[in-house]
Amino acid sequence: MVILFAVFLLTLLVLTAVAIVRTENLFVAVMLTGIFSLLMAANFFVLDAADVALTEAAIGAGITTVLFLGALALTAEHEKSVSAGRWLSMGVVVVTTLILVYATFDKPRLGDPEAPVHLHVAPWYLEETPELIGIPNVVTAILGSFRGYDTLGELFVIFTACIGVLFLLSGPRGQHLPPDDMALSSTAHGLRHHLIPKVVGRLLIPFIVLFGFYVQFHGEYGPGGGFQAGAIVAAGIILYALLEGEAQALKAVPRSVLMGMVIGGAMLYGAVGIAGIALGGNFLDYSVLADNPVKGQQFGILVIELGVGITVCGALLSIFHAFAAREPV
Amino acid sequence: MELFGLYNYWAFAVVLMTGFYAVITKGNLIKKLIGLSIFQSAVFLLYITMDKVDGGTAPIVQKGVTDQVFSNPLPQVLILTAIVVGISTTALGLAIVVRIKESYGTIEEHEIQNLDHYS
Amino acid sequence: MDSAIDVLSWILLTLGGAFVFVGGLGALRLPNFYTRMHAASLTDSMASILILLGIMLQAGWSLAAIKLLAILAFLLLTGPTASYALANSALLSGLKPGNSPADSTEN
Amino acid sequence: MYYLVSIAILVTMALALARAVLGPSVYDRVLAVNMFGTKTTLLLSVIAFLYGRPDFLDLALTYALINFIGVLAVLEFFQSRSTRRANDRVDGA
Repeated sequence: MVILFAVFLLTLLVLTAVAIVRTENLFVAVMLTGIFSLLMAANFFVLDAADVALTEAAIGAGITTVLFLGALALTAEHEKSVSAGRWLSMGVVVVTTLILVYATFDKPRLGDPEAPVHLHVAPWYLEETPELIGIPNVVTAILGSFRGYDTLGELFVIFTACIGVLFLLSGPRGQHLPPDDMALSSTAHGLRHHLIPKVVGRLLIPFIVLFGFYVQFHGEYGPGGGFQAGAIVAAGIILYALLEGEAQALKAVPRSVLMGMVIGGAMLYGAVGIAGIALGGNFLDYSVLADNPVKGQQFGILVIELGVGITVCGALLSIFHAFAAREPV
Repeated sequence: MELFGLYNYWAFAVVLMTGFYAVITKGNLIKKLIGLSIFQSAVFLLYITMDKVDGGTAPIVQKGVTDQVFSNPLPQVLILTAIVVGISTTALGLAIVVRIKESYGTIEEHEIQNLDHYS
Repeated sequence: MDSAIDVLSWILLTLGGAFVFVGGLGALRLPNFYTRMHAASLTDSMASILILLGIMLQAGWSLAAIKLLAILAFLLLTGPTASYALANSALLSGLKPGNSPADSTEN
Repeated sequence: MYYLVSIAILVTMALALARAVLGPSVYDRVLAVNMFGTKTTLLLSVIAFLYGRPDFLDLALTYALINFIGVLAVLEFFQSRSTRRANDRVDGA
């Protein structure tokens, strides 16, 4: 029965994707992207991936929309239609789709316990996690410990992307000098004149940040962890920036603090790895961090999740500020 | 039920190719980026489809419950990080588009090419 | 006693489902933006209350019930606020509430 | 009975999606996205109980808290767009 729900949700997903591509109004496309993200999260949840659904919820619901709208405000809202080569590419796409669908007939059906993917390392992870690491959430255990190198790499990709955005957007503008009177800047005001959203939003911000911390530190027992928590806390502070104006939010969390967060979180992760070497283990081997290997693993995961959370939060906020502070041409 | 056993993969194929269509035919750079993120989401869907096990539940051990079947945690770890990396790289793409708009005054691919050609 | 709670939650859930559906129908079928918003926002609040109360009765006294209460509280705070913000911004941008069925102001 | 509610929510999601695709004004689309968010919150709560894992209510809680930000961002976007246009008009005169 739940499989039928999944089929329905997937059909809606396909329709939404087609609608996004068909519309020529970019604002509408961004709105439909919001719906697309909600559908993806529901699909992930139906397919038993609670952690992934939580990540999609934390990122897709607020931050994606805010970033795309920020970029639209700086560029254009309508696209010009180009018809050259449309039929050729339509043909290519249809043929490739048919080939892909033909290829799926060799795939194991959904939920087949004998599928090759379930026979390799996954059973080992599921069996050994309670003994070696002793935390209930196997996803967090793999993310933090078994595949800690991967996560370190991903963290540095986020770090690099953040540095790239700052390089591109905080330099001087090509043609004009920035206007002197920042009072004209529309983003500086925020929504200060809308009383009701302001009151309700202010009430919500502490709860969002608190919930972010809950997700951060409860990530070993339930769905959650550093990636989700960083995104949720960043969303809370972005809400503050929307309500009070971007300048006010920078006063609360200045740029230097954001940069410190981006660097410090990644350094914290790396430092845990180095500490492992210093205490006689391998890089990112947490077993040596405490007397008891299991305790050491738990401590290591706690610290690296904190590092991930700090970096993700700082990076997303820096990116948001880079877009919001840019004056449109 | 057997009939729908491969439905997820078909949806994956269609969504993937919808995103691909936007990337190759649309001239607008932001639309290309939206198409790219649709393409990316389709890949996420493929990975998460593979983690499902019949009668399984999310891989979080519940206290006092034994004999649980868990879905495969490994694709979940990969996709969980990929989602956050995806939004950062999309932001990087958007930043490049904003800079292109500032120096060319347009974000349409053929107009940019014309400007490059005649200058 | 248990069966009484079951019946009550069943009634609440069914009513909630009905409200959800009516709201969706209204949002699709009504003639202009403000009437559609009226249908969507009112039923959103009512259906959230009914469905979440219905699940809460099933959950009993547990952490889940408190989480459901929190979800309900946040939905009731944000839903009407979002509706207000949206209607306000539509009105300020010049979308007049009228009964003309064809307000195709694509802006 | 969870199934009944889930089906009602799913059908409404389809109706909201139709409204988002049809428009006609941008505000209709924003309304549809907001409606879709509320429906997703409810659906996730119901499915958490359907699966018998009420600890997954965190997900619905995330949406209940964060979905609001999207609508406010849209409002801010419209507001800054109208001031931008007003500035343009002053500059052009």
